[in-house]
Amino acid sequence: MNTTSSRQNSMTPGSPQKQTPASSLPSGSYFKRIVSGFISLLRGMGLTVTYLTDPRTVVTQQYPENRATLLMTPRFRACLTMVRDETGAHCCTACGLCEKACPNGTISVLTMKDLSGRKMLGKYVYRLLQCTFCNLCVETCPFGAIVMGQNYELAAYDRDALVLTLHSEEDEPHA
Amino acid sequence: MELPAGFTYRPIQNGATDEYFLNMGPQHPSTHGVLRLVLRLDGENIIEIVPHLGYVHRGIEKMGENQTYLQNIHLTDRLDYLSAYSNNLALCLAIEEALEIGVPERGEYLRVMICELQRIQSHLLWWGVLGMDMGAVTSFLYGFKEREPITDIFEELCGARLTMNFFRPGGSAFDAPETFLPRVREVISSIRKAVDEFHTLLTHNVIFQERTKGIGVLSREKALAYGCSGAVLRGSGVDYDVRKNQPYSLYDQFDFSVPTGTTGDCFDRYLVRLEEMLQATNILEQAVRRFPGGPHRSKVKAQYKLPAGSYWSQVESARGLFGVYVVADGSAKPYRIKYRSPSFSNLQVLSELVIGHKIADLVAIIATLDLVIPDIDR
Amino acid sequence: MGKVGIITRGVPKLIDPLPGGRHLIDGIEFIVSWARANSLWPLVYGTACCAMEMMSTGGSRHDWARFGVEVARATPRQADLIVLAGTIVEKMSRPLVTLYQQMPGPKYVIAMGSCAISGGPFIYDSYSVVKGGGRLIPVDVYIPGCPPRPEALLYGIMQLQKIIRTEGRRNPWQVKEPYQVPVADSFSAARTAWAVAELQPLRSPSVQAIKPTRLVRPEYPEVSRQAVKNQGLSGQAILSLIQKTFPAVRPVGPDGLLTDALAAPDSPADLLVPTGSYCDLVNFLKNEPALGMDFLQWITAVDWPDRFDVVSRFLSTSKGHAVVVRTAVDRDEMVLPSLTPLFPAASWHEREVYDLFGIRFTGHPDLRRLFLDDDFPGHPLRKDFRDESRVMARPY
Amino acid sequence: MSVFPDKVLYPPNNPIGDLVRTLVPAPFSDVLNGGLAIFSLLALASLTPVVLIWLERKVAAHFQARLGPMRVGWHGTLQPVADGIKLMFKEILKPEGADTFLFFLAPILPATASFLVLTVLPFDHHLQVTDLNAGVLFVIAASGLSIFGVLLAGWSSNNKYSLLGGIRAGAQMISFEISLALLMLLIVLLSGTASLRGIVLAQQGTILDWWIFKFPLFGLVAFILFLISSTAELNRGPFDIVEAESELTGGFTTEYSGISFAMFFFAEFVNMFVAAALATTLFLGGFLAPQMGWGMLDRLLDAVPGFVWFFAKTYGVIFIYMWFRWTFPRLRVDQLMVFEWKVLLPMHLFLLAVAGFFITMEWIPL
Repeated sequence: MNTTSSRQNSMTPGSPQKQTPASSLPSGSYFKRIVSGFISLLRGMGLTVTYLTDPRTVVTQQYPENRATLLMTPRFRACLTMVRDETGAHCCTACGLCEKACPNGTISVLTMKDLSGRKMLGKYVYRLLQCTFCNLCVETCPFGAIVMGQNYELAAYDRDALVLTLHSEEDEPHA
Repeated sequence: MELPAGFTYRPIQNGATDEYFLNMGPQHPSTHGVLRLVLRLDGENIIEIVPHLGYVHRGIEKMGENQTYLQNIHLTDRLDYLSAYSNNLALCLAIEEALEIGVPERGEYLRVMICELQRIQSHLLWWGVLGMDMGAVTSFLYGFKEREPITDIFEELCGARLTMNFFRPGGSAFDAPETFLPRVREVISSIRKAVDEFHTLLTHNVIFQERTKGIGVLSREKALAYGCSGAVLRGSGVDYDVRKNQPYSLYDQFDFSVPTGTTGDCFDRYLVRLEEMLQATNILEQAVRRFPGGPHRSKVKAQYKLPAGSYWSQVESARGLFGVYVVADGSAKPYRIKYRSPSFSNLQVLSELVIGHKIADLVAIIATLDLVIPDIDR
Repeated sequence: MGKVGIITRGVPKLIDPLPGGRHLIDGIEFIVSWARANSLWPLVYGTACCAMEMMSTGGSRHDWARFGVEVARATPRQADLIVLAGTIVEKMSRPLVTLYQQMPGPKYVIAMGSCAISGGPFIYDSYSVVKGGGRLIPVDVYIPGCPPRPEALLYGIMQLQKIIRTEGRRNPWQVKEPYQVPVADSFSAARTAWAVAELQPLRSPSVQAIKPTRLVRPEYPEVSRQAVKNQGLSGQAILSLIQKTFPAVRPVGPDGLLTDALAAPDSPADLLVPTGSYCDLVNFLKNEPALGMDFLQWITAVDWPDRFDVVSRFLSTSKGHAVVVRTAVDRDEMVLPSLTPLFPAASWHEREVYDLFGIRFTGHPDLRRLFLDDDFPGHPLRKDFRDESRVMARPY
Repeated sequence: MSVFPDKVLYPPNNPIGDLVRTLVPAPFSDVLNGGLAIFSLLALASLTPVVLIWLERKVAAHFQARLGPMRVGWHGTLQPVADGIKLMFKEILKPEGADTFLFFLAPILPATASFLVLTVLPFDHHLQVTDLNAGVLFVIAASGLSIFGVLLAGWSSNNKYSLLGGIRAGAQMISFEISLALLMLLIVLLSGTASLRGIVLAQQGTILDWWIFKFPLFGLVAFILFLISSTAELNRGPFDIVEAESELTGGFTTEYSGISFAMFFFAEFVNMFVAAALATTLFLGGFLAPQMGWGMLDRLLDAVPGFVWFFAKTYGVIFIYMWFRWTFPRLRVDQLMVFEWKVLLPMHLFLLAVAGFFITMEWIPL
């Protein structure tokens, strides 16, 4: 298909078939221009005053007050979290795919071996301070062991507090 | 007196003139980020201007050489963050071209719709910021007010508001949620209403017209010679739009027109962008009507390895012709990746536009060029 | 700071011993810190993506005016708060420190987004990004996110207000030190530290590797690619037109090697031009009516082991066809004639190539570095660019 | 013995002034009255900006579909207080190379100027510090002072942006001063007196006797022109080229911090109040009730104290100023000059000529 032929008549300011703003330009004599310019200003003032007088136009969400009702969308991407079942068990096999998928070294999967010599997760370090929430780690994980969390209130006073340990075998309660 | 770097005119004659140099930026409210301009002024009139770039040059092209193609998609978000989807798409198109990956119809529709939504969103922001630069602060807030519902759609779609990392070779990371179409319909009607309001508030406003008409006139020849694209080129009367001239995705199946200006002044560029928003709603309306079912992406590969060669793809982002030039060496990472940024060339023409104008006009001209500095600096 | 110190520290010392003086000073301090917390005027400062979210926070939906923050000042003299919104690169670091110094105390800094906290996505391989704004100026609150949602920024501002409210005699505001821990590759450091720890025996024999089930991924079909139609002249037609005048021009095949003919008649024209006829060819492309290449899209360079390729792409906006022109530049000479007389657009592109690759363009009117500081050592986009002090190599 | 030979502070029938005069012997009563006057005006001058800043931010917010300050006090009422206290306790910086004396003198002048104008404003029938018979002249002279502050601030800051702002301010404010003076002259011509109280009293009668409505269109045009000129004189949007943030970062206040910036900031709002009060006095019947000519209603309206009417009208005009600012884009510096010298000034002269003609033909009863 020849695209140039499918092109419709292009908009040119002042063209008669389309009501363009240019057609309402103040033109003509000195006085006519002053009057039409003045009317254009009044119309603008009319618009703003409708916003002022109509309280329904206020779109502000009052954040800390609406915290309870403020829900993020299901796909919302914030702080990475590890999926855990009701017993607190995760399903990370320490394959390290997420680590490699991460574009900027946010994740460190530190492995150890169990008694039978199989690789398992020792520590899962997540550097929130350099995470871009790009979701590549979650997309890569073959087991669905990690998800992007919904918690967006992540501000901290200390830079080091933003290095999170999502899992550490040392902290796990073991029988 | 020695001239600062970049100035080429005759040197200042001692005592002959009242010329002086004024440094604007890198932190200045109307340079839209960290652009630095050095002005040579005679009173308030600009004699010469030298832009200084690199205040947010992050070396994305170098970084891209060490990241896989998938990871590179997430870096493109950060070039022109107001057209993150278009940037994603450009890189995906290059990968698809290299690997012969096709996209299912639903995926293509999703691409077109999202890119158009993003164009509207970017233009809304531009309109607001333009108004603020001209002193009408209220327009800034009206622009952002209309922008929020679109951001909501994005957030619902991919979980992020600005840096999406959404498109993948062969489609997109997620399918459209159920609420997608109704929300797009809402946005279409609200944008059409908003554009009317914009006309009332700024376009018809006599002060605004006085400030923009005949200011920063960019001739057709100059626009082409400087490689301008997007609304800057079209404002000068060249009807070049990648969506029409080299259609990608499904743009050849949509009915829309490419608005062009006649004089190439700030007001024309302004009108072109407003009209583009309406055209984008037209595209969206058609897409909503025909939005197909089926899969949203084609077969996923674990690793994208491009065969050796060089690939080029280009899209029409909100600011103009955005392109990706990938030189692949057969590995999972590009050998060289080059982004063609529209704002880069659009800014270059600034030094031609502002000569003889006043400082206030400079602000209007920069605003109508619609620059995104990280896109220029990369 | 001297005169202010006399009033803020000297006067309380005088009043304190008076009966009830302590309470008076405490009351004043309470009011002052309350005022400071509720009147944070931010500096208009944004470098990249986070600035958009900062503007959204100022927008009607989120409206940071509710916190009294909407009085964004363009001049640092009247600002209380810098929100580091976006990446900070080396060239920007000096202006940023100057801005901070120009602000009157007490002043606060919020690092918004991962770039400002740690360099974020640009932490590895980038030769110019400062690894966190906190290294330049002291940061009070860090807000992770890329970019953080407006609510996250508002939460950060609330956290900042919380610490400002505790300010007073016992916890006076003072100019803090920037973050001074040297830049380190925390990824490798965690590895190394763990390698030492791993040697310790397991505490409990009950720990066992888990065997989770794989996620069922949806299967997507393979879709055949629809060929993109080329506009205007085909690659073959362009090639033959050019070869009539410039017989030495040869097409580059998809593998990057020279071939005799294009792979297919309508595959894109990608031509290697001898350096000698580079300018002439571009002139021909521009002025030959059948070609009419009026639009220079970009010029860049590719660093091959044996040479540099300077690549440029020309487009005909009226006809729609395009051509990629490359010419090899010798590693020893690194000189090429400039295209600026033909296309003004080439000016900045050539400056960029000069900046990042070091290729000089003769006849360029203003060949200066475009992005980097004049004293930046080396040309970073060359493959042999090494700079340990700037670049943190990707450890994986 | 009085400070002014033929006028007294708190003129006769002012309840406060009369009370003081009955209690205290003559020379001291004047001193006490003067002290009271200064105190009450200071209270007004410091309260007005607090109210106006809050109002401006709330009105702006609602123009912009948002809420504005919400979290400090009820609906952010304490927001300006917090701002003020914060600014008072900020570090004061003086740029290197700035002229120290002028740099710190400059912020005081605009505040002084607006304060001086307050002294002649008739807030109510007898609530006026002094009723100068050349009140209008005094207003013009005193408000001219504030230009010096802006000019000095621009020059002494040793900053090119400040200097540009100062130069713009000089050109703009001096030009629009002429317009304002001409309009005041027009009212003086119509009223037959230059005393502000006299001008108000000249508008006695129904609402149609106010100068704005007295002659069809004529007064209204004059009022609108007054609004425009005074907006420009106040450096408010759309004429805020002096501190055009997107062009000159902060204009003449670029280098001011802490309390010295607060002086400019507060003076700006007092100035706005003064300008609105002048508009009220000159055109809207000042403290007079808007009588409709219906007996019952008029008596009801008259029962409301005059200063309530005065403040209500003043705040109405202030709202219009805000409305302008939050609707329009800013003019360019040369357009502003063209607007003043080629549009406003000819119109003012025309109005003046028409009024003069009417009066000489005795078509307007004086």
